[in-house]
Amino acid sequence: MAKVKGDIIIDIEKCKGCELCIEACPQDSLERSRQVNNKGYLYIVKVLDNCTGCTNCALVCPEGGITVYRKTETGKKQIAKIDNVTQDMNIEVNE
Amino acid sequence: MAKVKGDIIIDIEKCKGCELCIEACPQDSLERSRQVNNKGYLYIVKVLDNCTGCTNCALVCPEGGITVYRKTETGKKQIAKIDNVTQDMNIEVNE
Amino acid sequence: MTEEIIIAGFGGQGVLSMGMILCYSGMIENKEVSWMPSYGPEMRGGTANCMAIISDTKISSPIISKYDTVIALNQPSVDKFEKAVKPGGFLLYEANNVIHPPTRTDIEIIGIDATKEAAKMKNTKIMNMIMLGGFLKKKPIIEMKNILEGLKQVLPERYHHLIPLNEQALKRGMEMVEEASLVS
Amino acid sequence: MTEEIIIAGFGGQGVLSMGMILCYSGMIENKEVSWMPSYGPEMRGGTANCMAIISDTKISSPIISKYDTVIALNQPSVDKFEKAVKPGGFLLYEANNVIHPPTRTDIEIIGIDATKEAAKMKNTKIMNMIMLGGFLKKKPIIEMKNILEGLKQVLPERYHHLIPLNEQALKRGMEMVEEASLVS
Amino acid sequence: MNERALIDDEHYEHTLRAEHTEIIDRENIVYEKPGTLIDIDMHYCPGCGHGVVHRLIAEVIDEMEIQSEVIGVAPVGCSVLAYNYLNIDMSEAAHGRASAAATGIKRVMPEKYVFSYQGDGDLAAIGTGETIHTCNRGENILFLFINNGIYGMTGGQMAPTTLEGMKSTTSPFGRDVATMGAPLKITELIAQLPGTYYVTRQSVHTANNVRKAKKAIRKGFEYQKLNKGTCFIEIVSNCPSNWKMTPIESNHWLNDNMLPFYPLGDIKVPKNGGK
Amino acid sequence: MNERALIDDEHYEHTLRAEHTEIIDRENIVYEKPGTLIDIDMHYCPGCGHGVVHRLIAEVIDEMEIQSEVIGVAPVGCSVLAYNYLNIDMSEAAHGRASAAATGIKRVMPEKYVFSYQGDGDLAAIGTGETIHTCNRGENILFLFINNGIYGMTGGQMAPTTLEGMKSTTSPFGRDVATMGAPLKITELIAQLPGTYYVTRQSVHTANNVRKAKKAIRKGFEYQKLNKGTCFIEIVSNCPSNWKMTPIESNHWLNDNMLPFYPLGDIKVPKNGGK
Amino acid sequence: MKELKLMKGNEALAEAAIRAGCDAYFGYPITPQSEVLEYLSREANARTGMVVLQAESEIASINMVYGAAGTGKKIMTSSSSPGMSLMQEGISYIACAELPCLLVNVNRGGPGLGTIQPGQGDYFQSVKGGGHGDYKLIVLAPATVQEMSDFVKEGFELAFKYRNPVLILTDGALGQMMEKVELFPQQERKFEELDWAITGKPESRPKNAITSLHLKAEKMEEINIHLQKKYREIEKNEIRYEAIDCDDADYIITAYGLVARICTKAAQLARKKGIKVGVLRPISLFPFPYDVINKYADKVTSILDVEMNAGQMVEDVRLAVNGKVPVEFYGRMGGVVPDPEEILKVLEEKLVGVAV
Amino acid sequence: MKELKLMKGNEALAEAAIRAGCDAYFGYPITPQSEVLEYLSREANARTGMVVLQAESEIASINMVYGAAGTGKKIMTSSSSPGMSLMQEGISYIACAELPCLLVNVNRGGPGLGTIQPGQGDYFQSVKGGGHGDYKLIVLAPATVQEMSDFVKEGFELAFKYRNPVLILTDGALGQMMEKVELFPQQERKFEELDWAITGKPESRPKNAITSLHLKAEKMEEINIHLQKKYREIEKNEIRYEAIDCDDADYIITAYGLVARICTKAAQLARKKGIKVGVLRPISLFPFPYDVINKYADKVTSILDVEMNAGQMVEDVRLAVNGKVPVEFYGRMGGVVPDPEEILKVLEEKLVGVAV
Ligand SMILES: Cc1ncc(C[n+]2csc(CCOP(=O)(O)OP(=O)(O)O)c2C)c(N)n1
Ligand SMILES: Cc1ncc(C[n+]2csc(CCOP(=O)(O)OP(=O)(O)O)c2C)c(N)n1
Ligand code: SF4
Ligand code: SF4
Ligand code: SF4
Ligand code: SF4
Ligand code: SF4
Ligand code: SF4
Ligand SMILES: [Mg+2]
Ligand SMILES: [Mg+2]
Repeated sequence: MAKVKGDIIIDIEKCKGCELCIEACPQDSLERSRQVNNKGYLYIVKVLDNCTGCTNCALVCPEGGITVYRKTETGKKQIAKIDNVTQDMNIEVNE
Repeated sequence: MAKVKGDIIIDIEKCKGCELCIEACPQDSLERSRQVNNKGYLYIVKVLDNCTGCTNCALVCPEGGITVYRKTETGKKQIAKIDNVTQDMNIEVNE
Repeated sequence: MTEEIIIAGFGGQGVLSMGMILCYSGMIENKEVSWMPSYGPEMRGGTANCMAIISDTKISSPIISKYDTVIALNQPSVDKFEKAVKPGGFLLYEANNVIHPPTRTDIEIIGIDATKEAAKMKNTKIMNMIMLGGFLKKKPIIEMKNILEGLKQVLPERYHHLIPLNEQALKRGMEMVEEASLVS
Repeated sequence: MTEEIIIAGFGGQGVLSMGMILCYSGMIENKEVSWMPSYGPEMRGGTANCMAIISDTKISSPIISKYDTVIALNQPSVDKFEKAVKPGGFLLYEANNVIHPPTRTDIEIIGIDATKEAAKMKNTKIMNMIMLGGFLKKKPIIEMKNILEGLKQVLPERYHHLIPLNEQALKRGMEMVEEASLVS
Repeated sequence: MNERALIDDEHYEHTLRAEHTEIIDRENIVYEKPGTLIDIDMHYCPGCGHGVVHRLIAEVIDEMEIQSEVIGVAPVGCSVLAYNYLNIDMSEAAHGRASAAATGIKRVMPEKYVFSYQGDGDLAAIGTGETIHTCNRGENILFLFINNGIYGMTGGQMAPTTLEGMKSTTSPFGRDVATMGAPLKITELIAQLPGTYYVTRQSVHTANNVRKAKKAIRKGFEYQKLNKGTCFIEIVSNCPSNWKMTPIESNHWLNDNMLPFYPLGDIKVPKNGGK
Repeated sequence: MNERALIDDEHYEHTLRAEHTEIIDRENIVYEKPGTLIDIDMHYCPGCGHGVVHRLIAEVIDEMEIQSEVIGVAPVGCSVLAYNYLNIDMSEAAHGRASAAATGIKRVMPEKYVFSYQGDGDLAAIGTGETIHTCNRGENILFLFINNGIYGMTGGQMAPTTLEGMKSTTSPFGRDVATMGAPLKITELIAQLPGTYYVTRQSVHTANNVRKAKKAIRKGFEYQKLNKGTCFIEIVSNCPSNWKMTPIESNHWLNDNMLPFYPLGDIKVPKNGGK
Repeated sequence: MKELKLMKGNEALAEAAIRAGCDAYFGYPITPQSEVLEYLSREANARTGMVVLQAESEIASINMVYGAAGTGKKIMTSSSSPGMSLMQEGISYIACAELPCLLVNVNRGGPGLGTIQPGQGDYFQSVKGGGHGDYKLIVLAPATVQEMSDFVKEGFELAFKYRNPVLILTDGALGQMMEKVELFPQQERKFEELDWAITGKPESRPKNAITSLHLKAEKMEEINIHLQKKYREIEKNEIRYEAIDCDDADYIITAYGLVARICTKAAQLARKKGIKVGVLRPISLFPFPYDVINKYADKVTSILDVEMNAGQMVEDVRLAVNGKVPVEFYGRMGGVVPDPEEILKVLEEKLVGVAV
Repeated sequence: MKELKLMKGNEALAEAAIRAGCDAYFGYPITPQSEVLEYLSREANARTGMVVLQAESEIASINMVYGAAGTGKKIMTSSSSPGMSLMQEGISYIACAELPCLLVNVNRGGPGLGTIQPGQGDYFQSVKGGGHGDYKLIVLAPATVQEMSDFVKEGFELAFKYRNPVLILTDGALGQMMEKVELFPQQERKFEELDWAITGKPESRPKNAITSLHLKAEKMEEINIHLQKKYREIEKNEIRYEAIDCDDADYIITAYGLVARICTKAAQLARKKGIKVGVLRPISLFPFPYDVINKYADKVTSILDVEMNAGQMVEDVRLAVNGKVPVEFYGRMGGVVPDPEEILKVLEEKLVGVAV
């Protein structure tokens, strides 16, 4: 079990179903839903609970539609929000 | 005495008295005249008989106003007209 | 005979080609035709429509504001063009995409669920052909064989194997409109 | 008083500044003035001229075709502008540069060799000031002290040490015209 | 398009398997949409890199807290409506003239941050003269140059950066170098000019690249504060619609075809690290 | 100006000392004005390099015997009247657009030799876009680029190539790199483009340089016959009038100031010698 | 046999260029005319060897046209409003140097970046001269896809007849719409040496120079006088217009391009109501049919000019009418296309004085 | 105390820009207006901190103006005919985005490269709109060096009053000639935050966007309607003209700029001969004094319009007169300036019918 736990919220009305987040997720947590949103796109949903909060999905989302949460076991946020730009590349395998 | 003899004819009506030919002549054969031409310029004249026909003066003349003649002792033209572009650089000291 | 039509829907639903097929086939029957698309920054979806006029006589204005027939493939199109049907005219809409159906009483209104039907036929792209068939049922202004001929011109060569499917879709549309007419 | 003048010669002879000096000094005397140069691709010599108008009243057109005075500094200028002197007007030309002097009889014509005179004064550039002096002798429309004031404005600061020389040139020009008038 | 009818039921169930955890709480947020990115739909096609770059600009502005000090310029091109998405003062500009407009702004507002956001058609075709001279004057502005190898907005014509052999509506048989010229590496060109200070090529087709691109953008703004001269960031991007690919395909294609020709990385970096 | 009065008699006698010799005879001519240079006065200022370059073009055309196969383009600038001096078909062109016009001509007349003759203001300021793209397409034309570091025709304004600190009517306190940018070495830039084949920088301020410049021009035409792509010859030249120097001074100044910044020599040469 | 096709206006125009034996097209993408470049990129070179080059800008395009037209070949470009604005300097050069060539403006809604919807806001630019100095383009305004095709051929003919650039002024709607078009047969691409053209100076003639420069004002005035004479000649010979039901009309609508067809429909609707309306459609905008309109002004009560702009051609209509009858104007702007009912209403209100 | 100076028109204009508190000038050399850039390069920055930048082209200049004017500062450019043609796209953008700024065209003889001698061939371009779409510049035509100075101040005021670009349309002769000019005092260069301007969005207001894009035709039409309303407002408030001896005149000459002064001299000569001639000089070319001319048309026998072109403003004069009296035209072209005697002769021949 990872020391870091993550979660995401997808703004499904923003989503255009491009699936880039699916491809970007190292945990394979995401998949296309079978619903269309108001814009008519098959939006994306989280299908597994293994999210590490790596932010990859959010970073590649052209619609800015994903919010990422993250917590270490100690309860401290692993990385400050302002720092996501400078965070290490190996964060994805950090579990 | 040089083996090569040269001479030039200056089209004084073309001349604008820029004196670039004077500066270019390795023999110092040329000088400003004290006459103005129809355009009002003090044109250039040959003042010494030591021309080697090196073509320098003609090459730098912006008005295309100088014709250069050249003859070796054998009577053969040293360089073909068409070749002046490719002639050796040391022609100037060729006397 | 002059039939003035507008076909409207989302970009990508194939409204432009519906109009084109009508015009090509009208031409085959030696009719005068004109096709006028709405055009916009194409790449970014949105709505699309085209006006098509098929006539026995010279067409003056290719731009008109009242139509003999409106074919609406989505809700915004119904909302926008319902009022533009000439009194006594015809409004055909795609029922799957339209939650609030049109309500005018001085015109003939038929809705068919061509989307579902197309899904059943395993090719969602032919929804538009079902709608076109529906239209032709009510307004048989062009012969079916010429419609198929027109279709051939619009469809790129590499899709010509789909012509039978399209024909089927046209026919299915006709049936659906017939059924719907019986109901109403 | 209205004096309409054209000053013409080769580019570089200083015809433009002659006109400018007149205008500056006219302004000092509270007169209306206008100065209109011919302009062209400056770098390539050729001829130059300027029209100058000095008047007690408002100047309508700064462009005119008949002049009270023509000052011609070379042959082409004489050839071109002799006919543009108003009857009874004045034509002053630089004799060194003019082989075929003007011939009209209904105007006053004076030629002076300002070039030679300038050479004698060891500064060929002041030829134009000699001419200007000559003009002012005949047409004393502006006081000498104001002319010198105008000159100051036209001459860049770094040449102000030459003002006495210029004054001398103006005076010499006046004398020459006086002499020439006596002769003719 | 409304594809409601398309979905078959069998795949549905697993979409319900995942549940939200207790960590969904403001204090645990590690990534959210930046405030400077306005909360409305963007008109870009699904998967288009323009959206990502917009977001990165907004993130950097938020992080540097310079929202009130930034003025942007976006000329015609798919991103012409950027002023609708970024909550900062912006100017649209004529095709190709963004850097001239940005120069005008910066010259009269030297204390503000000014950036131009330009497509490859804009910056490297019609705007070539403005691009070169703005960089040569070393205007203290930031270029964001979105190179998608195509004229996106007008429907997929050949751009100066279109790859050799690549098809477009105006190179239907593929770009033929003999008659149309080779794809133009304008970034390498302007890096040669003494006026440019920091020149780099980035992409946003993977999360890692997004991180790097953001760093670059931040550097660009920071150097501008120091009046260092022109900063120029090329972003190699995709155009799924006109490349006629899905977004995922387009990113792979980008990786496999664009990047070998337009290699990522810094092209000109400050000698002393920009200090 | 007529300076007749200036001449004092004392220097006169020696001008008579030299006499013509018997070798004045057509068969001994080693240099004469080329036939393609029309026998009328050119409007250039005394000592201006434009005249020399015109003559060289004419010489090369004569030597290659291609007078009937050459079409030239000269845009506005001091050399705008080149069509009056060169006895070939020519087109004037709008400021900066010579290479576009030349492209148009070459594309419909691919079998002809086409050259453009442009000043530095023309080619490297307003015409930058056309220059870069013509070179990038590798149009089979020859550029003759007269870099005199100034806008000659309009009376001496700053050009993109004006040297740092150099005064002009629009840089009256000297070119200030911080606000006006550094002098632009456009020749080095275009040499980077795959479309260019032969790129060289020459001058005509000494007889030797004239010889070399002519060789370069000849190469430019010869490569064009072989359809090798764009040939580009910069000629660093003078503008005595706007530099406010005598012609001789201007050539010295060119040598001492222009050449260190714009060094002469080939910048891009065919790998195999152009064979 | 007739070759009938259903085509977009832009494509019919491009096809016509190929068939007219056009030698080269230089252009730059802009909506709503990009189909011209796209169609030619696909079709032209393989079929006739025609040169098709996407330039780096509209300025490059027009100057490529300038250069190439100097050789006496058949050269063409097309663009839409903002792109045409960029070409104005080049157009002034081309007109002054008297180079035959074909320009096409598929007008969109302006000003500025505006919209890509159809417009007629570029009438002044096209007809009065958006570039500097006194010059005239021959301006043809098609109203059907057929004319989009036909005017290409006619345009080239006029261009060479008068050594003058010809502009086809059309709009986005006509560019995008499809109609039946009868294509004219492929003409051979053949090259004729013209005595003024730059083709490489043979021994047999003096050198040619293409130029619009004349430093001396007097010389430049001569050039202008020559041009003006030519324009008078064109005015004498080349006026084209269509008068639809004008002869018995009490009211006339003037309109050009597609709008004229919309007005024709409006006129038909009016006649159904008993109002006798005709439509006068100038086809050549320069030369403008001043005299024709002036004559009709003697017969009608009033004139309504309809345009997709804020009122541009209406000035020429007023100049033609010279105060004889009132000239009213109705315009839609920014890409909005009026429809027949709307025009009928305006007609009744403004001209007939019937409130509806 | 009055500050009187003898100055070239171009220099007076440049000096006025400095004194009017202009914030930035962007320009490119072209004869006969290079003195503006040159003068400013020498004088401006040291005196007021004004930005002076030589751009790489006229297109860059006008787009620098576009960018900078968006900040609400006082921005300016100048050029001459071919350069102005290149600016037409940018001008259309500026007009549509409603950016206040000052443009100057020192008109030379065209078309094409033409000549650097003075001309008035750019009237259509300036007044009708050389760029695409329906827009209007406020166009002021000075006739004296004094006005070259004054109109700069007035131009900036009008530009900001209406958020509209103002064009000073003058010619090479007026640019090059010297006259006495009374300089207005130096105004402070102060910066006022304008609510529409892009200056960096503070918390206190929503973001601003400078744009001329509206994809939807309906929205774009609204923009156009708004612009047209503004233009009507300008027409109501800002007509400027000079009527010289018109009130008792039997004949009127219409002319603008320097030519009007030449015509005034001609009129004086005519009055000496007993012919009562007045001169009507439109100062604002847009808005054009249609009504004024129309009223005079009731009193005079005929009107002669004189221009240095092939006949451009004469169309507006005719539109104003609307057929009431004959409007004759006399023009010189390609840089040739008419002189008073010549105009007098034309006047006698064409209007009075006296053969001379
Ligand atoms: C003067 C002018 N010419 C052409 C156009 C049409 N146009 C609009 S955007 C564009 C190019 C878009 O391509 P790019 O700059 O690469 O941006 P992208 O859409 O690919 O992001 C063109 C040619 C225009 N608006 N103005
Ligand atoms: C559109 C336009 N802008 C400006 C000009 C004015 N102009 C003519 S030549 C020239 C520059 C000349 O400099 P360069 O190209 O270096 O040639 P040179 O005279 O130095 O040989 C300029 C700015 C013009 N004719 N057209
Ligand atoms: S934050 Fe990382 S692990 Fe979690 S869903 Fe997004 S990409 Fe997958
Ligand atoms: S990346 Fe964003 S827009 Fe694309 S599918 Fe995922 S959530 Fe939707
Ligand atoms: S040919 Fe040579 S030696 Fe003779 S005059 Fe000329 S430069 Fe002097
Ligand atoms: S180089 Fe030519 S123009 Fe110059 S002085 Fe010598 S002969 Fe005269
Ligand atoms: S057309 Fe291409 S660049 Fe434009 S929004 Fe769509 S995908 Fe992006
Ligand atoms: S101005 Fe300069 S470049 Fe032009 S001709 Fe004179 S010296 Fe030569
Ligand atoms: Mg792009
Ligand atoms: Mg130069």
